[in-house]
Amino acid sequence: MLSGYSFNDLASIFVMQSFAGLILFSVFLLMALGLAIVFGQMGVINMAHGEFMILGAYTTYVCSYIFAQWMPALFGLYFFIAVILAFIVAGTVGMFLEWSLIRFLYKRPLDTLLATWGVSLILQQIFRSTFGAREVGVTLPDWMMGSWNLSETIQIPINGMIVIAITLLITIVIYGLLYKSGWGKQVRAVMQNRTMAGDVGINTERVDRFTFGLGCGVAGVAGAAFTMIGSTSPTAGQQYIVDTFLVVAFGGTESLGGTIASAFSISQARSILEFFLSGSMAQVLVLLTVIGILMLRPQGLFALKVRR
Amino acid sequence: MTIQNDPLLSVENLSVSFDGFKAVDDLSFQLEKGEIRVIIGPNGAGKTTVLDLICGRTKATSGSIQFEGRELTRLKEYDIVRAGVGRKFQTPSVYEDLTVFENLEISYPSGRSVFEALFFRRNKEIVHRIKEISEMIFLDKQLDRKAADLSHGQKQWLEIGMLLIQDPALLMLDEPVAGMTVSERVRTAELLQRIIQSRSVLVIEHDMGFVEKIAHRVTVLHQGRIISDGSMEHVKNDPKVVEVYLGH
Amino acid sequence: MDTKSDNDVMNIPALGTPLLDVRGLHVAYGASEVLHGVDLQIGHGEIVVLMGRNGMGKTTLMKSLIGNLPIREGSIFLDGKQITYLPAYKRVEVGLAYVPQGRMIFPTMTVKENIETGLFVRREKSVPENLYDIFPVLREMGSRRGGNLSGGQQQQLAIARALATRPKVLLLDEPTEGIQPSIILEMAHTLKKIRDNSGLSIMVSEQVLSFALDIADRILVIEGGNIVHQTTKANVDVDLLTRFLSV
Amino acid sequence: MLSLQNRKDILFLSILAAILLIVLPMGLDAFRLNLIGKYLTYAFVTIGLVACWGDSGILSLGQGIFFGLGGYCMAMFLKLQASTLEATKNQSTPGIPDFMDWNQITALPWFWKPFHSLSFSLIAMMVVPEVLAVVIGAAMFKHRVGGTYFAIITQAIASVLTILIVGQQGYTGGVNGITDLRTLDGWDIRTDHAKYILYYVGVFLLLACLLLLRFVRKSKLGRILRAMRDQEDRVRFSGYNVANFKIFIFALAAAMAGIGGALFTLEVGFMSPTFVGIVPSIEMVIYCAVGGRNSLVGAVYGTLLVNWARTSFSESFPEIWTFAMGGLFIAIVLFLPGGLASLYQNYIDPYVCRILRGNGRQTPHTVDKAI
Amino acid sequence: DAPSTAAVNTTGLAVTDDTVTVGILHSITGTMALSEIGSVEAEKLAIAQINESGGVLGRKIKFIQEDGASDWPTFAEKARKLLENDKCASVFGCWTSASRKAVLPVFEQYNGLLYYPTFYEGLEQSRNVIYTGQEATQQILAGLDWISKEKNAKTYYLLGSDYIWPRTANKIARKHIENHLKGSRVVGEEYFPLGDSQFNSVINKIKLMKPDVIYAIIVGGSNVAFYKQLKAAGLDLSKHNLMTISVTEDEILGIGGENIAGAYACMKYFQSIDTPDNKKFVADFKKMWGEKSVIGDVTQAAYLGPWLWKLAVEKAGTFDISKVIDASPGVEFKNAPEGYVRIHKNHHLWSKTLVGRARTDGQFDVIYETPELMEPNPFPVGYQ
Ligand SMILES: Nc1ncnc2c1ncn2[C@@H]1O[C@H](COP(=O)(O)OP(=O)(O)OP(=O)(O)O)[C@@H](O)[C@H]1O
Ligand SMILES: Nc1ncnc2c1ncn2[C@@H]1O[C@H](COP(=O)(O)OP(=O)(O)OP(=O)(O)O)[C@@H](O)[C@H]1O
Ligand SMILES: NC(N)=O
Ligand SMILES: [Mg+2]
Ligand SMILES: [Mg+2]
Repeated sequence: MLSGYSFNDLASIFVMQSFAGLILFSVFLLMALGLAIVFGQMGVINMAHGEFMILGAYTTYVCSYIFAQWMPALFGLYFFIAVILAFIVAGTVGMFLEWSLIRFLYKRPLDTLLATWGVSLILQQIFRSTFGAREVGVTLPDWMMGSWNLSETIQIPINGMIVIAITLLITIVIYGLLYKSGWGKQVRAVMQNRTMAGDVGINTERVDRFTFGLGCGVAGVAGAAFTMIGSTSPTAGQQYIVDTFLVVAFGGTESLGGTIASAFSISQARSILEFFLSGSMAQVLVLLTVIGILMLRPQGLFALKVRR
Repeated sequence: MTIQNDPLLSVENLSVSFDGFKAVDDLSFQLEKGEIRVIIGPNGAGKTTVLDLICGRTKATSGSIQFEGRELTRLKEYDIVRAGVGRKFQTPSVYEDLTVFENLEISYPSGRSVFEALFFRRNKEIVHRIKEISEMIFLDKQLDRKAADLSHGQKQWLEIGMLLIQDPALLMLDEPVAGMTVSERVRTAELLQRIIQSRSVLVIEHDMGFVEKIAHRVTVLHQGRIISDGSMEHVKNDPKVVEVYLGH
Repeated sequence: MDTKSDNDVMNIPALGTPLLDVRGLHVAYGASEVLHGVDLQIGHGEIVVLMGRNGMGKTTLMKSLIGNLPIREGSIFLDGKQITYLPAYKRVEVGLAYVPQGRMIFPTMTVKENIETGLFVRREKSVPENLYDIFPVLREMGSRRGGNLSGGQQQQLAIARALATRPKVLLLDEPTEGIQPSIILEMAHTLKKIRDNSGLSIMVSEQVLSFALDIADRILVIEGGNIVHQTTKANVDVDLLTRFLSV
Repeated sequence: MLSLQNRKDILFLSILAAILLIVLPMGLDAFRLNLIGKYLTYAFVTIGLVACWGDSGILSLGQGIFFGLGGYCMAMFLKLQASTLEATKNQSTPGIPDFMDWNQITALPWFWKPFHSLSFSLIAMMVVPEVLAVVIGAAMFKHRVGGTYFAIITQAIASVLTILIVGQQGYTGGVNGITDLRTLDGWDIRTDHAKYILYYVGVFLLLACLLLLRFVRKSKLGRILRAMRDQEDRVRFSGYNVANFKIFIFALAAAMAGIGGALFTLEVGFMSPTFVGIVPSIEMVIYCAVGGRNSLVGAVYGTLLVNWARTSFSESFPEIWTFAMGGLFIAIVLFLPGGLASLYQNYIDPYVCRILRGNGRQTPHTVDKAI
Repeated sequence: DAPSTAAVNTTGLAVTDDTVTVGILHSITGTMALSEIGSVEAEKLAIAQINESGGVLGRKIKFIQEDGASDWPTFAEKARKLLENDKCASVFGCWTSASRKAVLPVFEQYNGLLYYPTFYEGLEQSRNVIYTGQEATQQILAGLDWISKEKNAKTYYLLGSDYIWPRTANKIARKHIENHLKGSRVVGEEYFPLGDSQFNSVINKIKLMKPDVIYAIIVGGSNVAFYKQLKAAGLDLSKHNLMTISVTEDEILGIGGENIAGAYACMKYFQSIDTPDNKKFVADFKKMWGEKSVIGDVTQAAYLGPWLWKLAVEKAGTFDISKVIDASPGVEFKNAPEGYVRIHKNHHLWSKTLVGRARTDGQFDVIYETPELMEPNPFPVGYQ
């Protein structure tokens, strides 16, 4: 399919295709970061992760509506406020969920799957009852929907760059929190042995609540960012769940670096294959490869080696 | 024929390292039939790792483990067990959900393949054997109790019983009396004396009193290497052992 | 208070306010009650050894003191504060520390991080050097993952982690289990040194009589969920103790 | 002389059989009874999950794969039966299934050909899921993939299969599935009479599967599975090839799911890729959890309850029924972790024991597992 | 003055002296709800209007609504319930072809009557279904002719969601482009799983190929991702030709008018059609469902269902389904929002086809209209 094109054409396609891969990488990573905390660190199989993303998306929608209605002058900037609000809203709902449900299930991790499945049904219905079953259109400031023309043939979408920037920022913040702050140590201690963490004086309840809230909040940010490239409807969250879990599992649940590496390899493989094969076949091939590798490295790419 | 004199287990130049750290370092030793050998050594010397290597739980970086003429390093865990090596873990691991009887029955070496297990029937011989073993491990009155309800020491015995019923040629016990009371330790020592007959026992233990009671020969490990080997008397008085292990 | 003096059992109430004061403690697993009204006092700077056969409730007592098991009846006071209904981390704040049987190291955290988990409760930043002086092996292995340590190394780590919380009372559940003889010898010495330096009180559960005799100011025997015998070290009747400890 | 547990099992099975064979057919019209028949086809999956998840700790979030494959095998046979030259004479290629014709396929693909045979199809509906389960199981369990990882991987496999079925619509019917199935070897499966017969066939097969699983659970193999769930290493070091046991039970559950799927196709008259996806797979796990993951009959009741609730909630409150379903799942997990079976254990079992005890005796040395 | 129940209902339908029961069967939960909700609203509006104007044969219409939950087997189950259990005199429902295929055997077995509102792939003609949306050739051919002529388009890139309607529709489009539009060719054809949201790779391919027309049949939520990513990649639809047959005013709510403005859509109805009948319909719809609601092609087609049924019943003089079916061909609905409507004997509707150009406010400017009603041709010779 590449014959008959000028070198220039091919070069610019190559640049744009690399960038498409980078955007996909950011999308995957952003989806996965929240789950890497909630599932990877806490072991909660949160089937409502997608719904938390959509919660962030709806927050963005409400924000865009309010700004368009009452503060049109500031509309160009509303998105950044929306991202922060998405974090707060999703995080708060997450903390409420932890308090009301999840904390009773830490000893039964598989049951969190069932309970959060119920939660996801309820959240979907809440979205539907509040915003209607139809998709809502999140209007974005014009400048964000444009592209940056590197050359006549190379256009880099600005919203893609914003997604990449948000992903980068969130990744750095989470990395700092988990690995460079005392709070991260407390989180890891609690996740490895909740009782013992309490016995060395860590307020496990607070750590649990904030950790879960953080994971959900990050999901909310992901949802807010995805309004730039995807749709917002009550059930849109379900689309993300398999990919997200796979990214986290593939990376090895305990390590953030693993999640990053896994998001990177899966997205690059997808984006390259998609260029040469149909979308379906690209997905199938990537999934099968991931399954194959997981089989050989059952604890994921970057599992920490600790003796059994 | 020399078979009679061949050692039961022969470990040669065995090494394993974890991320560059050599936990077992070019280790060689041999174990005769009918011998109770105790491995002692400082915490972190690599004792548990040696057992892990023999029973296939950890794969060696290099070296060989010969058991009755078979190379163990290439076998799967369950094949090593079937070859006649039994392993008791450091913390008692029994099936808490099952009765003592069932714990022993599961360990009985028949019905080990999927379909044999499916059509396995309890017969007189098996029941007899279970009774026999349960007496040996002081649990003949507890056959119908759930393993979860046993005391710590009883669980340790049960696990030993689960190995015995497989009639292994080599029995490996990792700290069998840890957490036992004085009197339980005494009874465990008796138990070990009784079960050797035709088999060999490899024990790891820190309780010197207990070691003294049971050991035919003691091997001292330090940083993955043997630093002393011989009778308890010999080892006890070895200044290197006193220095790194026993203390003054 | 002069902790070196021989306190007669009968005098204990006269110690003044004990540091840890446990009264009428009943603890149960579901329907089956394991502790049937334990009374127990530990004075300032005192080392108490709790002995008893397997399954007699030593671990249960320790766990209920630190707050890992709900208390059915009774009360616990630490340094005059009622802690009966506090969650574990608050008890640590008040001054209890616990080294569980089986150590419970955080397996994927490094040795240093494991110790650091004990610092949060006092809002401290770095590991006190004297901990490394007591357990030099921990300095050596600082960046190794806790789960990869050998049993004995983990035991030392667990004690260091507990000490990092700067407790008033340290609870040790069978600390000699799986420890090499020379370290056991040292441990008795070390624990006494810690007690002398920082003035904390220690309660140790133990099966090994020699170690108990080595370290104890006072020995308690628990049986069937009750304290059935207490004696100061001076008055120890070894035969009697041995009888308690054998079946 | 029967032990107490055996008497209980007989009692439970008889009650279930009486409900399914007598009470429900007498109390319900053909439409509702057919619905129950459809729900019962899911029960083939959930009882398999009891063996896999409850007994052996293997949580599969991909049981829909096997249900779907069984269903597709049956659907392929029925579709070929429905695609007579007469019925398809308007197509550009008469004699092949209509959806193939819509997709410009001009000859029956080779892998469809054996499905002209009923006996091949009947065998395939069990063997195809089973073989796939053995392949997946061997790949996963031999490499010690377990727990959540296994669950996530089965989910991924389910989505691979869905994408494939949807993407290869010329061969599979795509998103639509295989529809408009009419006769089984000349017998019209759509009549009320046929629905009754299919209902009874389904119930008898389900009871047979229950008995088979009961046999498996009570065998030494059953005890090994439970032992493995709690102490996998100990089992391994007792000389068992742990992977083979897991593969066996996973494949058995898959074969049963396949039977369920085939029956579903017969009762509903079509098969669609929605069943292979993750949503139904998770829902089937939920049926199992609601019934009680350790109880075979509990799982059957759980399946009936959830589906009945779904149908009646959605009929009565079409706009908000998902609230009720979500709430039900949360409530079960929070308040009834053992599912319906634990309600029974706590409140009814003591009476049953008292009544049945009489001169019954405990099986010696055994912790009995209720069916 | 209503005729006696015994006279108008000889087959045991749910008809009383003053009511007749019908069914509404759409997804109101799950992924399809966003598309189907408009149809439900339109059908309820039509029923309310019919009841206001005296009902059908003197009887008020009662409806039973069931949720297909975006799940085809559920559609089949609910269809059976509506027919076997509730004895509905007719059913208005389904959106996707898959759901229609699932219920079709049920309607045929129980001799029910389904009014199906969606534009679809054709290749079907059931006695028990009235198709109120366009079949594929009706919708596609005129639009392609128009764009080929007006925009002098030669190269086409076909896109679609991966299921039967887009694939069949694109097949028809391809045949038409290759066989009937001189010198034109298809330079790419691709399908995406339903719900997919990553289109950057295909957009790059499109940029490489530089087709004259992007022909897109992407459905549901994927649309939002597609058009947003298209815009962000710098493909300006006011300069590049894009024609779609799957985006109605409903979808634009999610996409955002600013992201699709300039694209051409090809269907039989747009909300902006400037006729008194349509204005009244739009006003009534907004009165019932809110000022912000929009009406797309399928919504209007769904609105036709109850009216066409009423007309057929009154023509037959009975609710008996066989007779209503027999009476249906030739039934005319003269003041339909889309204009004059007549049922063909193949159970599809005669209709015009329009080309609209999307505006930033989410509405379409109608820029072309076929001069004649187009005959429905579900089995188009030469296109299969
Ligand atoms: N998987 C592993 N990764 C890294 N280091 C390991 C691993 N397994 C063991 N080690 C290291 O190997 C050394 C030997 O450990 P081992 O458990 O064999 O000691 P041991 O002699 O049994 O000690 P103890 O008497 O305390 O039980 C220890 O220093 C331990 O930290
Ligand atoms: N989780 C539990 N559920 C039910 N019973 C328990 C549980 N844990 C312990 N027990 C029972 O409580 C009793 C006391 O146990 P505990 O662990 O306190 O004994 P211990 O004195 O510490 O013994 P050891 O020397 O073996 O550590 C035992 O009979 C034991 O069976
Ligand atoms: N008929 C459709 N659009 O699925
Ligand atoms: Mg060891
Ligand atoms: Mg204890």
